[in-house]
Amino acid sequence: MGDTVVGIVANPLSGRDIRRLVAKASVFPTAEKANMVQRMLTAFGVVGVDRVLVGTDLGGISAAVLRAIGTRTPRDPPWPEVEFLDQDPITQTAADTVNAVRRMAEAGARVVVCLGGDGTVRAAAAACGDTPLLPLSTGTNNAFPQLREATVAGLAAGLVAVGAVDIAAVTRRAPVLRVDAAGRSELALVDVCTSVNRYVGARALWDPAALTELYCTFAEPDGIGLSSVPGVLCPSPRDEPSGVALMLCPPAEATWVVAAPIAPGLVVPVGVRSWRRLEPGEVVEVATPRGVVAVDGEREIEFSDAPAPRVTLRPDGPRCVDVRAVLAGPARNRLIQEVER
Amino acid sequence: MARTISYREAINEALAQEMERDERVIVMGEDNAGGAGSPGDEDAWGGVLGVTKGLYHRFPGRVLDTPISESAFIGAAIGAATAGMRPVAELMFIDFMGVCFDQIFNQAAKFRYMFGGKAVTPVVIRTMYGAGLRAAAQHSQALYPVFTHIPGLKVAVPSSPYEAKGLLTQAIRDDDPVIFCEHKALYDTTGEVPEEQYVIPFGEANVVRDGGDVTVVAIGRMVSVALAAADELAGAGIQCEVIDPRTTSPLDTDTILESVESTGRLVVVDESTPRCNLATDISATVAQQAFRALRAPIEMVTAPHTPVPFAGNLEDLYIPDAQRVVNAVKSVTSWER
Amino acid sequence: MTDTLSTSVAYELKPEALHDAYRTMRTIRAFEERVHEEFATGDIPGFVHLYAGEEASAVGVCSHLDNRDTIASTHRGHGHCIAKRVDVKAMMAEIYGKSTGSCHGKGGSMHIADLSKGMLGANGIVGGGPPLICGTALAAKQKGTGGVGVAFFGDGASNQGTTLESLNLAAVWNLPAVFVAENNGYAEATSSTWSVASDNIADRAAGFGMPGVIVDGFDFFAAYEAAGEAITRAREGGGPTLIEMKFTRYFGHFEGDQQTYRADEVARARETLDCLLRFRGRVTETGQLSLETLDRIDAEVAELIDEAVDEAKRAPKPRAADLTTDVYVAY
Amino acid sequence: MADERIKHVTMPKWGLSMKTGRITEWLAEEGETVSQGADLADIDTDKIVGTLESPEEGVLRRIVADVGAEIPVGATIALFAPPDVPDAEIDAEVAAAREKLASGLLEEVAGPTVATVEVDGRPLAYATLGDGEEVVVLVHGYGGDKNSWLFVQEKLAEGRTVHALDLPGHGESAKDVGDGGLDELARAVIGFLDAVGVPRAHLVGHSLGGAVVTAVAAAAPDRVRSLTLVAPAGFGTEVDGEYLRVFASAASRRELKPQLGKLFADENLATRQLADDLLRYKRLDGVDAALDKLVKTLLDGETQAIDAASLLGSTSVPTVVVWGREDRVLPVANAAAVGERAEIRYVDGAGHMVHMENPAAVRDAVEEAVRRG
Repeated sequence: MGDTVVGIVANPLSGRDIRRLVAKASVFPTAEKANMVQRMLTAFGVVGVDRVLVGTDLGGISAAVLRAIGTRTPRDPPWPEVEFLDQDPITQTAADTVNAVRRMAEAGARVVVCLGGDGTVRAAAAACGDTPLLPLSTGTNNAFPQLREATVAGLAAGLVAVGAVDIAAVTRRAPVLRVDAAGRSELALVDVCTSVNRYVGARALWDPAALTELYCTFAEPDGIGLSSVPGVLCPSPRDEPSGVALMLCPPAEATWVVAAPIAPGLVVPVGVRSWRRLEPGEVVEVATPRGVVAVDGEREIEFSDAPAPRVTLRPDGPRCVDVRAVLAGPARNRLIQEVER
Repeated sequence: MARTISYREAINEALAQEMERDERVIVMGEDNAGGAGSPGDEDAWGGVLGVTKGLYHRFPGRVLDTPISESAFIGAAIGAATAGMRPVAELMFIDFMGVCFDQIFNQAAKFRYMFGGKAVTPVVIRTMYGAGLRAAAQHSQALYPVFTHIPGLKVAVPSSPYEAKGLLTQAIRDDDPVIFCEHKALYDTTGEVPEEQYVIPFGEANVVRDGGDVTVVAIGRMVSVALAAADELAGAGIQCEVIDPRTTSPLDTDTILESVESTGRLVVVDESTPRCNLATDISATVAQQAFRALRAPIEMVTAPHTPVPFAGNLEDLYIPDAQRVVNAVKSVTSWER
Repeated sequence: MTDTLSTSVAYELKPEALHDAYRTMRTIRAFEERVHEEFATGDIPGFVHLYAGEEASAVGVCSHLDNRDTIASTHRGHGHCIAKRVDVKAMMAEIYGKSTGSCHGKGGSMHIADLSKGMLGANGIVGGGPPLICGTALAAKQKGTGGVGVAFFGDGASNQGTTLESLNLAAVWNLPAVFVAENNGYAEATSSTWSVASDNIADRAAGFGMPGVIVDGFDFFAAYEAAGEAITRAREGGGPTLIEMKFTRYFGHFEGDQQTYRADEVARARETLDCLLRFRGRVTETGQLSLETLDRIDAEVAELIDEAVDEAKRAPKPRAADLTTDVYVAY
Repeated sequence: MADERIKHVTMPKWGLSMKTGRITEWLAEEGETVSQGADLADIDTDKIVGTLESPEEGVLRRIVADVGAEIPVGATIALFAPPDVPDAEIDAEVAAAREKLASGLLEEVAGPTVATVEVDGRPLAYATLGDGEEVVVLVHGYGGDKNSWLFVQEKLAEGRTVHALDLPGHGESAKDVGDGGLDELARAVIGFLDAVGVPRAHLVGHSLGGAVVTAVAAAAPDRVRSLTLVAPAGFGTEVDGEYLRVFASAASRRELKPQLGKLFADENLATRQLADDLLRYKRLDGVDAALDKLVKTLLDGETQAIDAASLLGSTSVPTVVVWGREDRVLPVANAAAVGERAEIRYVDGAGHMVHMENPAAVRDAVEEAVRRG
């Protein structure tokens, strides 16, 4: 038999930051993440995936999947062989995702399904190299990964893995924003925002008064998160290489005041002084003298004094699977069996 | 001005008058409102046997309905007491102490001592005890000895409407945690009760009947049983001094000892089961402190060492009755060295 | 422009607030590490459970509280006491069982309390505190003081009926209460990843219709902001919140625990995650406090702890007569 | 048809709460000729042992109630009849009486009717017996109440209206005694007379009540036809201060009972029931405060603090004073302070509660005062 391998990495910590408190965002329980993995395993079984690599965690996801494997009965649909990646010590930080994805790529995974929010995908993106990524949202605050039923995503990922589709046709490289600040370097899949908060604190950005500059890889009118501000004011489609850059300010001094859903349950007036297109390869120096750089909506880096943080729009982000494209194409036939009469 | 009202009405009146007098007094318990959050509000139950009926609408916001969640709301009453309120919580049946006992004996009872005398916890836990309603093993026990055993708790066991109002008023004004044990079979008994407020101090026994031959100590519902026996015995020329301690903690041992000094004979009537109960406690105290006065062995009339049975004929056997008290008294009066 | 903005930013801490927060966290750390040493010498009787490593939680939360507000603590309560301003010397004396202690030597480490400060006591019963906090929150609501009740409890207590009942009652009564689950990974020697079926304690909040958030318990600023939101919400009548602080305790369950059940996580936490270490780095980088200031605080705290221990050791024991006092107000 | 010459003697109702009585001793024998008013039997009412004076003149033909038996108020306890009434008829009457008792069909004996009036915003309770032009008002002493006149009121009520008043702070009246001073209490009594529409009355006062009615006479002589002062306070200086203080402070029966003995010449009269009744009263909210104030009014250290004697001197209201020779609360020596102002009747074998230990003597004194008034 062949050895078609798929990786699944799930972040146990995604989807429960302080937005649950400040903006009535919902909690995405561990149990549901484990269920999503199991629904995907069923889909993989149907399309003929041989082996699935699952990242391990202390949050209970991998443990729940292990329990599920142990309690399967003959009446349950067949699952591929499941292998848990437990070589690396679990740090309960983004490093766990990075380590898991790197090992999956090394082990020849044809596609890596990534369950989590923007932050999780960002971590995976840094490690997946050329391996296609299928980001699946397990939070309500995600601009990048889509909210999709895991079974369907599983079918698509499976079809990609078994070579039923032309990878180039069903995947595309997402642009990313690279930010260098205070000696650190981070990737953003959607947006980089500066705030005058001094500290990373509870990570989320929910106080528009603190925001100063916003850079987005894309901005869609139906998006959630900070990118919804340009999404409403000056949209920039996902498939365009260019992005947008905005200077923010208090509504009193603003050219435009945009009522945008900058977080679930949080539609607030954001003052915009000016905006412009951000071209691929362009490097921008942040004007804010001190504060925090937020990546994809979460405060990440505290900075002060020179050198000022630099933001670069790069075209070489992760290669992402377009679920719709996969299932719309000829691979669909793999799911059809002509019945002889 | 005294009028005749029921034990239930006496308790309700004590609560109402104290709530009127002191805004720190709040009442909480299951079905106090009766279907809180539903049209049922309009016909508030006032607790499962209607003891707090009428208070819910009379004192808006001060009579709280609770989920069936004893640990939480008994604990909440205790916490509120430490924060300056005077809560009266209703633990529907004393048998339910099992699901909230930690809050009572590890928290409320210990605060003052383990916090070096700095805590004041004026909480009252009203609870129903006692057999006789065919309520079987988990709704009929007489568990006041369990609370009596715990330092830091006070335990009142009213035997009549007059006692019920005066002891409950004292319990609410008392600065220590009080377990207030109401016998469910007494709710409809009646007696003379002053309309005015009054307090019966804790630790002061009531000599319900004078007599020189035998001291009969009885608590709660057993007081009426002892009196019935005393009447019958008076016919036979035996005069019983019937003493109702009214509170088991503190316990008025002086009145009991004084009486035994003059009668030389003791019978204790206690509805609870016989091991480490009020009867054994009082008997031990008397044997220890009035041994010379005793002219006969002490008799204890208690429930058997069994759960409370359901079948009527068995439950009737379980509960101490006047005949058993009469027999006990006759055995101590006929005893010869 | 940015400066005019910064003044309006939520939870922006002024230097004096940072100063105070650091001093309190340092006091807790120094207190616990000293008790750890002293216990080893055999001078301290009984069970002692140390809070070292968890300082950001107690201080991040209590920085938002005043004397209207009450907290209930756990068997690991020293940190909560210090954060709620209980006198440090009286605490040390109490741990030594002396008459000058917070509870005149009749409570000990597991029962330190100061009701005048709204500190409802460390609690020897796992899950003992949350129901009491429902009560103090109810009292605040009834009296309209605007006070809030905060129940600290551990991952062990998160499985206790009392805790779950209290979460429900607080939601049903819409009480001004905040439940802070301090998940240090172990209930005694049992891992919370095994004993907590939902894995994340915060997940349980959804079942009671209240917000639940997970916070990096090693990060003072994260704890401070999350607690601030929850406490403000409670004060304004928004109802209860469940906050899960995730971190590790630096010492064993109790003093003398050999900790055979866990590996090197403590060393790693101390080096990379420690709340004081990170606090120092960050406030100096932003220039809000100087290293000199921080070091001076450390020195002052060290002196305070030395005095506390010396005085505690020299303090008189309770009198024999005290055995039977303060059982009742009147009996 | 029973012979109407057969007269029934029934169990008397002494005081509101009396439901039954027990004959402790018959003081006359069957066949003996008894004169009206002669002692017939001692009856234990639970509250106190009292002596029943014969309501009938003639031959005690049959004793129906045995000693020791609990007899309900109104039940026949003895039969009087001329010698020529045949035993058979007496037997039949006894049988009928026993039957009636067994069947529980006793006509309710009309006790005093209790009512309240509002005086200076405070409700005052009083018990009334009888109906007549002439009005007598009985005013109890410190810590007492309207029921303390139980052996006196009924007899006095023949052809008269007799009110027994609860002073402020006592019985069923409001417990607020204002400053607790004599004038305050006197105003309450005058207010009471106004409220019940009595222009002039014969006032009878015991102990503190004696001082109060004296103060009334001094303040409003035209309202008072006569005074009967029973062991009145405010005459002389001697007093058992301990009794007053402990009565006010006692919280338990054990503390109170020994003091109550001092009220009587025969200490056995201080029954447990009396102690319990007083405790029930003392437990009412406000009573402690009231008694404390009254003690301050009455006492100056170990001597009396009020002077009713000079008040009495200031009036010419006809007055009779009664004093028990064995009074231990206000010793009889105090009577000297009355001087020539009024007739003093000393009662042998009686203590402070003369009206309970020798009700006849007190009634006679009242009758005398009324005659002069």
